[in-house]
Parts: sequence; structure tokens; C-alpha cells
Amino acid sequence: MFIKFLVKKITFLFKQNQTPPIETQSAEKKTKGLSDKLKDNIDSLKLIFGDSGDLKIHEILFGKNLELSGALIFIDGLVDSKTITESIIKPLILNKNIGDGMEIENMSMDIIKKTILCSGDMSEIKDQTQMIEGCLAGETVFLLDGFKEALLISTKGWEKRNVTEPQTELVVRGPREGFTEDFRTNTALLRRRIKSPDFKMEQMKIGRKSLTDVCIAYIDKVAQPRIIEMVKKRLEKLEVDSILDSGYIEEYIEDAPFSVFPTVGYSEKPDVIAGKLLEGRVAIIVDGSPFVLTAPYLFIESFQTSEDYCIRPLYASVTRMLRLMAYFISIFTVPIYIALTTFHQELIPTTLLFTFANASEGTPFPSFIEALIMVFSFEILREAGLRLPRPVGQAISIVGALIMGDAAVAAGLVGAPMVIAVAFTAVAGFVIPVQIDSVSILRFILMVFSAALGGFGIAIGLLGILVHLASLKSFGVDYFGTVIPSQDLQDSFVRMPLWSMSGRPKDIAYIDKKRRKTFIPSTRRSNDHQET
Amino acid sequence: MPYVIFAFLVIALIDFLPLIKQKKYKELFCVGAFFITGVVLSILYVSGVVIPSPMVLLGDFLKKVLHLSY
Amino acid sequence: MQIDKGKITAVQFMFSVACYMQASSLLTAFFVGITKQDSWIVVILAFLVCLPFLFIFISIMRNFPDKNLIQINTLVFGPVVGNIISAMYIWYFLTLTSLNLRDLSDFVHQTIMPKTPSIVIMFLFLLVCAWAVRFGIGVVTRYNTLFSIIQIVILALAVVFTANLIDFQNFLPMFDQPAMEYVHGTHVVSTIPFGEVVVFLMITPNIKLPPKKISKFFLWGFVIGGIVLVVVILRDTAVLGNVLGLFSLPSFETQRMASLMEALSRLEIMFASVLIILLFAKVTFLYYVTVLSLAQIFKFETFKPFILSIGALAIVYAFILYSSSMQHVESGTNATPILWTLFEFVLPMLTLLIAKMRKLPQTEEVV
Amino acid sequence: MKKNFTTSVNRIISVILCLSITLLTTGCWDSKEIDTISIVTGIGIDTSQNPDEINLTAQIGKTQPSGGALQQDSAGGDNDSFLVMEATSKGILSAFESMNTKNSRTPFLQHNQVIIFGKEQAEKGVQSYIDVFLRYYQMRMEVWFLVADSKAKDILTVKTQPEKNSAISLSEILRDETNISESLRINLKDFVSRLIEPTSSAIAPIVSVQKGIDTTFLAVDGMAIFKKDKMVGQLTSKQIDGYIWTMGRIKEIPLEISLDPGYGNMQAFNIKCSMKPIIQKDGVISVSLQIRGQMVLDEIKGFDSMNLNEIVPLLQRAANEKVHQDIMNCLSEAQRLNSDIFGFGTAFHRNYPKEWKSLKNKWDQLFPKLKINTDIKLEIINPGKIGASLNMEDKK
Repeated sequence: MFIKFLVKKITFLFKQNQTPPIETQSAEKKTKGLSDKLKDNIDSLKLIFGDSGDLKIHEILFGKNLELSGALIFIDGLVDSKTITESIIKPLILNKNIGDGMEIENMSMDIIKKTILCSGDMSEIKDQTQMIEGCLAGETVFLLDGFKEALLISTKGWEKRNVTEPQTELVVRGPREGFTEDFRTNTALLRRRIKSPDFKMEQMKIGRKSLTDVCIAYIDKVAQPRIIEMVKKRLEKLEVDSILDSGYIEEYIEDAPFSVFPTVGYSEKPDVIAGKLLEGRVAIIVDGSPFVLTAPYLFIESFQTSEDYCIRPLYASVTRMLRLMAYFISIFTVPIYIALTTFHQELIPTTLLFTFANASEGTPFPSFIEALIMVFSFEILREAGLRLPRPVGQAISIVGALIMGDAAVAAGLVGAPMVIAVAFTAVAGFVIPVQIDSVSILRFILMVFSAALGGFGIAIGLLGILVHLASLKSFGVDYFGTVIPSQDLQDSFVRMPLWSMSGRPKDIAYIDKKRRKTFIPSTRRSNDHQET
Repeated sequence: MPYVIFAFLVIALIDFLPLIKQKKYKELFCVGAFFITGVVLSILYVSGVVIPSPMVLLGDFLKKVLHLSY
Repeated sequence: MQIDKGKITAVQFMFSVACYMQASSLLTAFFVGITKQDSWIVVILAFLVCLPFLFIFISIMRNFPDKNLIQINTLVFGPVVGNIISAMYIWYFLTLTSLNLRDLSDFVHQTIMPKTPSIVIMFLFLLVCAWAVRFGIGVVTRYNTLFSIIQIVILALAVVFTANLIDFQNFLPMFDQPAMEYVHGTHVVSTIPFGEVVVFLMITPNIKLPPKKISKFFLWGFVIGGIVLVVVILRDTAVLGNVLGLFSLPSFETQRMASLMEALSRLEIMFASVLIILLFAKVTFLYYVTVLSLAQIFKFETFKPFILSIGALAIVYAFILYSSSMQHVESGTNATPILWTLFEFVLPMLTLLIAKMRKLPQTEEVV
Repeated sequence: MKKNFTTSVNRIISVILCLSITLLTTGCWDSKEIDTISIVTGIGIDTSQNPDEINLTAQIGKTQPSGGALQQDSAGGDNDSFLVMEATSKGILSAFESMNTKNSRTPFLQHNQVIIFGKEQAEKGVQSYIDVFLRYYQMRMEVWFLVADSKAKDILTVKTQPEKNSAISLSEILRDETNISESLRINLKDFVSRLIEPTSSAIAPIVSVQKGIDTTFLAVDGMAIFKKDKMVGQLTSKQIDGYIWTMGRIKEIPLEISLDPGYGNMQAFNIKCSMKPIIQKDGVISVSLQIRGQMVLDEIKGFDSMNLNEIVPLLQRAANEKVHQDIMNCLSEAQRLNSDIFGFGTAFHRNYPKEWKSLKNKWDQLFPKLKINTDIKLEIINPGKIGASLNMEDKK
């Protein structure tokens, strides 16, 4: 009956969503125009912002005989005070000959913008909401008494973390810079790598309270318009309070929220994102999060690391197959061990069977419960290792695993082969950090199947996973399409040399299919000494 | 016996609810026909009634009537 | 009006034909009892006998590129007779699904898990198949390439592992049985593994390829499947010799004896799981074809409602079909081949002849 | 997107429902924990008092708990690693059932290494008890088939030193035997395929308990010959050499030559034997055996005042002669017992299917008169490390 309650709760949750959007604060916000009285504007601003300490209102008088009175409004900390003084206050105050040649009436905002202020990025705004948004985004609002328009001058400048090497994707070879929390730095990092004009970045603001900048980056004629449209449509549908990290967006726009496999990729390294953009994918950059999302994310991508493309192809292919095997091992070792020791003892060679029998002679639990205890304790140790500060964490997880395993065997609670199997799966699970959630969940499901039905249970579990993988689609692209023999096999199980991978991925790229002419290395054509 | 009934209940729950909601009665009728044959046959089988298998019947028919057999 | 819009590439089609035929490679119990050590000759004869019928299937596909078998029947034989023939075909597909399901549960019963009730084996297996069929042709044939290649690799491994047991003298008393045995054997083999390829006429609209080029891929898939069957039989006869006729599952016994050294022995569970996965591909495909043809004959726009009801029917039908596996083998060698010849050879030939006589494909544009 | 989302949620929930139902109700039928099974490593079958019952001995591997608190008592290591259980009943499996009552764990036969028939049971007839080894799903075909020279029980109860478990030690011995030739060890499949052949008769190695200086060990010497399914005779180790030479499939075999001028010891290897049955016009059947091979001279004694070039041809001729002699007396023994252990019958059946129909029922009369004409050519290609031996003076 718990299930029925669960179903009702989830369906209610979604029904409630279908009702016409409830009165949210954004709908009723009438676009209140600015009044020409400077005082009224300032008072209304004070009313809206309340007495938040970091709101600065700076009234200045300028003009030849100080007849113009204006006000600068900005949030302290978000703005760079040096640029404000340089590009706004100095020109206004020091320029003595404002207003002498012209009367006050035809003195308009764009004259000030064009002639007086010397800041690159200015825009005129007419209503209060834009003013508030601009002010909160780190821009200075310039109000002039007697004029309805206001001027937004971009003076962003706050404390930023500088570009460092990301902790998650450590590489031996290949670029080491990673994204930071600052939106503009991230877009700049990408722009520096792809300098072609086709590289488009469409910006939008999401989240009623957080107004986070979200940018959809893609390369025209390489990314399919169908995919771009789909990403935009899904992003626009978000009526959310706040977006604090790209993880939020990932959950909203991914294809199968209940599946164990992630269908939206993320990375912290600009060269990885640049590579994916050039393959025809769409990137989503979120202000305040160093992780940039990539839209159609396939299963095989979790086995591709940025280092694969910086080292020579043969070794890269070997490591890629190693990762695939590690993934397979980390899911299947414990279930197969359970199936072997409880169902199909005839498969173990006789001498090995006796060692297993000796090992599990005194142990009280059946092997499934044994496996459950060990896997569960390894997961706890892993989590503990992650949460503690860096140096302490590593030590704890390793020492804990050793002591725990050894003590369990000594106490006769668990057989020694079981500890080896579980340790092996735990270590193999770390090889592919991206799929860590699918590994730990699938391992558990398969353990249940193998405890219930042995080898046949594992076969059924495997087939179930394969069918689920085949049915998954990420933004209209088959999630596990690498099994069909096609041109994309060049970069899936093995990494073919760069000079032979001339086409972009078949079902992701759009018209511009060729990324490089197939270049045959010189050794083939003629021997080297003729080269020089 | 209870498992069989429970299984068929679940199948009915999954298949027929959407059909009824979408008011596709022609489909409901066809699928219902197959569903009922399934239920009847399984109830009979589980309660031990020997159901003549069509393949054996056809085999005998071929052997006796048409003498077409090895 | 095409129910399942999914498209599969030509290579996928080729390998699903090969995978479909490889699935019945282990269950050679039928004809091994008849022609003991000459079974491999019978398989080659059956392969040659089925080649012309394969070309019949290919020309049907070429004449009606965007129609599946049910639509062809109604078009060629007219609505009333066409529907009767289509109904017979649907019964044929359903029986094939149940037979293969029965084969699987007998296999799992006799080798891996004798005490598990076969209802559990069948129910779980069919649950996964139903889940695959729900997503249409794309998922059903997605893994056939992988499965087919894995089976070929495992077969090569098996031959290497049984190298020390192989004795070529076991083939020798060739053509030692009366001629009638060979005719019977060829008939059985040409209907069970080879003739079942008629099922692929149901998915002609789903192949992403101009009709003219289908024949090359269909032929190659058929050849790969045929070669695998012959190699399996050759290996079994070479290893078991005159003991071949004793066993109900000769291939499994051979794989049980296969061993390289002391450590690399006892690998039959690896071969058994490959067979389970291949049978999964075959049963899913047959299940998909049954459900698709039902939806086609009743002209629905989606086949999803049929899936679970037909699944339940297939399980019960599998229990009713044969009371025991001996009866299954006995009728499999005597009655079934004659029945299946009607579906696999006579009816397709008839459809092609009538289509040629009424010069149907051309008039079809006019209508 | 919203609408079919709820139905897909319903579907997922119900699929999980179905799966959990089946999995929870599964009583894990086939699951048997390792410590609840008793691993049978050897089966012995002997006659018992009343005729239609048999006395079954099963050797079960015992496991010492290696880890944990129960460490102390196993430190001694004196207690052996297997226990033997006995039961008498009509059938083999019923014997195991009755054994089961005494032993808390269910017998697990998949790891059985050897099937040993006692001498009297072999003489009484083997076929009736082979059926279970083919039919029962736990029996494997590559199990070794042996005949005990006395009672199978004594073989299984003996405590051999190197390998604690005597059945495993038996399979180790048989594995070393194959260094000489494949045809020395017989697994169940070979034995059964011989039983099925109407004319050929099966053969199985004989195992006996030998008393060493302070230990007892098992020796595999001699072959039991079966007619139909009864043991009719025995081949001594000398006659076995003849059997090995005719069957071929030899890896390497020692040859010991003693002549009046001296004594030589050689190792023959790289041997190709081909056996062709021949039916002459007048209906007389014979078998031509062609053996080609190479030998290495390992040891010489005597041959004083002869240099190597004379010794080598001498030994070569003697070796060929010895092989011919071995084959002949093995054949005579087989013909005396009128049991075709070489499988000549099947060879005739395979190469002359048409004539075989007439030969088949006359085979029992034809086989004793069968002739083997041998064409043996074994050359010594390598005289070993030293050329002339010590007492040879080099004659010019």
C-alpha cells in the first residue's frame, strides 16, 4: 500500500504542475516605468531593497554650474570601484563644459552615453525591473533628474577564483586549466579555444530569485538545430526559484530522470568541452558553477577521457579497453562469485573449490549476506574518504579497508576470497568516476538476481540492463548506439589515430561532417630521408 | 493458482487502464479476447486439466489422414 | 500504414539473420538421432535446399519493399483469403515463440538449474523480452551484431579447447544409412533452423536500404548462420563420435568435456550463457513479429497493448504444447517439419507466383 | 511530455512490482551453500552379498576451516583430508540417498574424479551401472574409468602421501601416464563409445595398492579387457606396450633393448602410426600397420670393442624387432580372449561400409585369424651428448 501511496504522491506532484502556473512573483510584476523625479526613483529603490547594507546610492552634482543632479546606484562588492571612478564619476565631475552649449531639456541620456561617459558597455533602460536586475548583476545604474530613462553601465568586478587545475579530472598529459565559478571567465576560456565566428553563445537568465546567467554554446552548422531547439525548449520551461549549480539544470533537462545512467555529460576542463562542441554537441555554461554540461551524452563518452586524445593511439586504445573491462568487472565480479559459490560449484576447478570450501567453512552467513555486508562497508569507507579533508580522507579509506577486511577474515565472519572479490570491485569502480552511480546500483541489483537464480539470474539481469540501455535516448540520440557497426566505432572501443578519424560522430553532427582531411603520415608515402 | 491470478491482474492493470482511458474500444476488445484466452488456458492448465496440444493434434491428423509422416 | 517507424541498417539486418539462425545451433538434438555421424552432410544439404527459397524471400522483399508479410498477404490473396493466411502465419509465429521458449526452459532445466520450476525461468525471460519488444525494432535488433560476433568467437574458442579430443576417424562410416534417413534429416534441418528465416519478411519496411541491395545482406546473414551450424555439428561429431546419438544435448556435453589445461576446464556455463543470450535475441524477435503482425491484421496504430497478453499466452501455450521434452523431440523430428514446410516454403512460393501472375507491384501504384 | 510521463512511472512501478514478486517468492531452489554440500571426489563400486545389489564407496573431500577461531585443531594436519562412506543398495543414486541420511550434507557429484569398479563387479558386468553416469545431470563425461585389482573400497581408503586426497592423486598419476600416450587413460566417453560398438571391446586401466617402504601408494599398471561388458582378461605391462604401439597417439615412450653384445636404453618420440584395414580379393582380412618415428640413444652398456657406427644400426634393428614382438604378443593375447581391443572392427566398418554388413556377424570368427603386417622404421637420430663411450677404442 506503500507503493500505491508512492504512485499517488508522484502523480499528484505532476498533476499539480499541469495547473495553470500559479501566481508567481514574476507574472504580477508590472513593468513600472521610472519617474522623471530623481528623488522618487531613489525612494522606490530604497523601498524595494529595504535597508540591505551593500546598496550604495551616490548622488552627484555636475554640469558647468552644477545644475544637473544625478545618482549612481550600485551594490558594493559586486562592482569594481576603480572603474566607477574612472569611467563615470571623473568624466561627469571634471568635465566642466557639460550643459553650457546645450539647454537642460535637450540634454538626453544618449548624449551623455555617447559623449561624456567613457565606459564600453552601456545600455539604456526604461523600467524598474531591468534597473533592479542590472543593479543586482553588478552594473551601476546612472539616474538623471528630470529624465525617464536610466543608464546601465557594466562595472562588474568581484573576487574571482583564478584558473586552477580541477581536482576531479586529473591528467598526466594534456591541458590542465579548469573552469572557475565566474561566468565570463568560463565563456572566455572556451572562446580562446574555438576562435571561429560560427561559435555561438546564446545567453538567458533562469531562476526567479537567483537570476543566474545560463549560456547555450554551440557551433553553427556543426550542432544539429534539432538538438539546439530541444535544449532551448527544455531550458525555457524551467520556472524555478534558483539555479545554484549546473547539477540543478542537469536534473531538469535530462531524458530519463529515473534511469541509473546519466544522459547529460559534465566536465570541468575547457579542452574537453571544446572537443565535444567540435563533435556537434551543445554546451550549457551556468554562472557560479565550474561544471559545464554537454547535451547529447552517450554511454561510451564516460569511457573517453581528455588524456586519450593527447597520447599516442595504441596506448590510448589499450587504456580505453582497460576502462571498459574495469566497468564490467566492477559490476559483475561479486554477483558471479555469489553465483559460483552457491549455484554452480561445478565450474570451479577441484583444487580451487577446496580452498573456497576451506575459506567459507566456519562463516555463519550465506554468501549473499556476506557480500552485502562487505560491499556496504566498502561504500561507507569510500564515502568517508571523500568527505574528510584531502590527505586524511585517502588514508582513512585505505587503512579502513585493510583493517576491516583482515579482521573480518580473522574473526571467521567472511571468507577470504569474498574480501578479495569485493575489494577488487570497489577499486575497479573508481576507474570510471562518471558512472559511479550506475556501478554501485547495478552491482546491488545483480547481486540480488544472482542470489535468487544464480547464473540464469545474472543473464536475465544483464539482458535487462542491455534492454534499458538500448531504450535510452539522450536528446534524441541513441544512448547506447555504439553497438551498431558504423563509422562511430572509430572512437568507442578503440581510439583510432587522429589522422584517420576524419568524420564527426554520425548521428550528432549536422551538415559540416568533416573535421579534418584524412592525412596519411609521411612514413607511408616515402622514406624519411627524402623528406628533408 | 494465486500467482497466476495475481500475474494476470497486474497485466490487466498495466494494459487495460490506459486503453479504457483513451476510449479505444476496438483495441480493448481484441486485446481482451487474447487476454481472456490466456486466462482461461492458464487456469485450466494450473488446475490440472489436460489440454490437447494443437501440434500433437496436427501431427496425428497428418499421420493418419494424409499419411504424410516419417 | 507502418506501425513501427524504427529503421535498422543493412548490417544490423544481416547480423540479426545470422544471430537468429545461430540461436538454434545448440539444440541439434532433433536430427542427430536420425543421421548420427553424417549429420554435417545433412546440414550442408539443407543449406543448399534452402538457398532457392531464400531467393524467393528476397524477391518478395524486392517486389514489396514497404510492405510486411501481412500486408502482402492481403494484397496478393485479397482481403478474405489473405486474412486467413495471415492468421495462420500469426499462429505459426506464436508457436515458434513458444517452442523456442520451451527449448530455453528445457535447456536451463537440464543443465544449470534442475530444481527451479520452469514457470519462473520462462516468466522472467519473457518479462525481459516484453520490455525489449515495447521499444520496437530498434532495441530488438540492436544487440544482434554483438551477440552474433560473440557466438562466433566463443565457437572458435570451443573448437580450440576441444582440439585434443577431436578424432577425425569419427566421421568415417559416411553414407552408411539408408537414403530415406538423409531425406528425413535434410527435411528436419531445412525447416527448423534454416526455414525460419521467413520471419524476416515481416520487417522489410524497417530496413534503411533500397530494395535492390537487400539480397546481398540477406544472403550473407544466411551464409554466416549456415557456416556456424555446420561448424557446431562438425565439432560435436568429431568429439563424440558414435556416442553423439545418445545425448539429448550433444553440444553441451562436448563443451563440458572441453578443457585446455587443468585450470581452463569446466567452462560450460560460459557456453550456456552465450546460448541463453542468443535465445533471448531469437525469442524477442519472434515475440516482436507476433505482436506486430497482430497489430497489423487488426489495423491498430500501435502494438503496445498486445505485448503482455501475448506474452502470457505464449507462456501457457509453451506448457500446453508438449507434455515432456521427449514428446517435443519426437514430434519435432516427425510432425513439425511437414507443418512448417507449408509456412516456410509453400506459401511464400504461392505468394510470389500469384504476385507475378497478377503483376501486382505495378498495379499497386495505380490503386 | 507530462502525460506519458505518469504512465511510464506507473509502468516502472508495476515492473518493479512483478520483479520483486518473482524474486521474493523464489525459494532459491538450486542454491546450495558450499558448506552444505559434501564434495564427492571418487566413486567405487563393488559386489555385495546378494547378487543384484552393489556396495558403493564414495570418497568425500573434507574441508578444514582455514580462517578464524577454529584454527587450532587443524594445525596438526595429521588427520587426512577425506572421509570414505559406504552404502549398499540396488542403484547408485539410491546408495547415495541412503548415505545422505548418515552425512549431514548433500552429496555433490560434479567434482567426481574417478569411477572405480571392483574386480568381481567388473567380471560380473558393468553395463547395467553405467547408465546413471550418462543420465544423471551431475555426472561428467571426462571422469576417469578404472578397474581395481581387488576391491574398489581398498583403493579409495588408502592414504597416499603426496596428494592428501587419493582420488585426486589418482587423477594426477593418470595425467603423468599421458606423457607416454593418450590411449593409456580411458575416460567415461571412450569407455562408453567402445561399449556401444558391437564388435570392439572396451579396455580400462587397472589400479592397485602397492606397499612402499613406509608409505602405501597407488600404481596404475595393466589393462583390464572387457568382452561385451564383462571383464575377461588382463594385459600385463609388457603387453600394454604392444597395445600402445598399435593405437598410436604416442608422445614419447622408453625402449629397453638387451642384446648379447650389450644393453641399450632409448627414448622414442615424434611417432606417427597409421593403421589401414585391408580386405584382399579372397575375403581374407588383415591390417597393415606403418610406424615411423625417431629415437634418442640415452644409455649403453657393454658393446665393448665396437664403435658407435656399428652399435646404432644394431640397436635400431633390435628396436624395430622389439616393437614388432610387443605388438604380436599383445595381439595374440587379445585374440586368445577374442576381444577386439584395438578397434579394428570399427576401422573395417569405417573404411568398408558395404562389406562390413557381411563381416559384422562373422567378426567373432574372423578376429582370431586376423593378421597384422607391420612396417616399422624407427631411426636413432641423436646418440646423446657423448660420441664413443668409454670402453670403445676408435677403430680406423
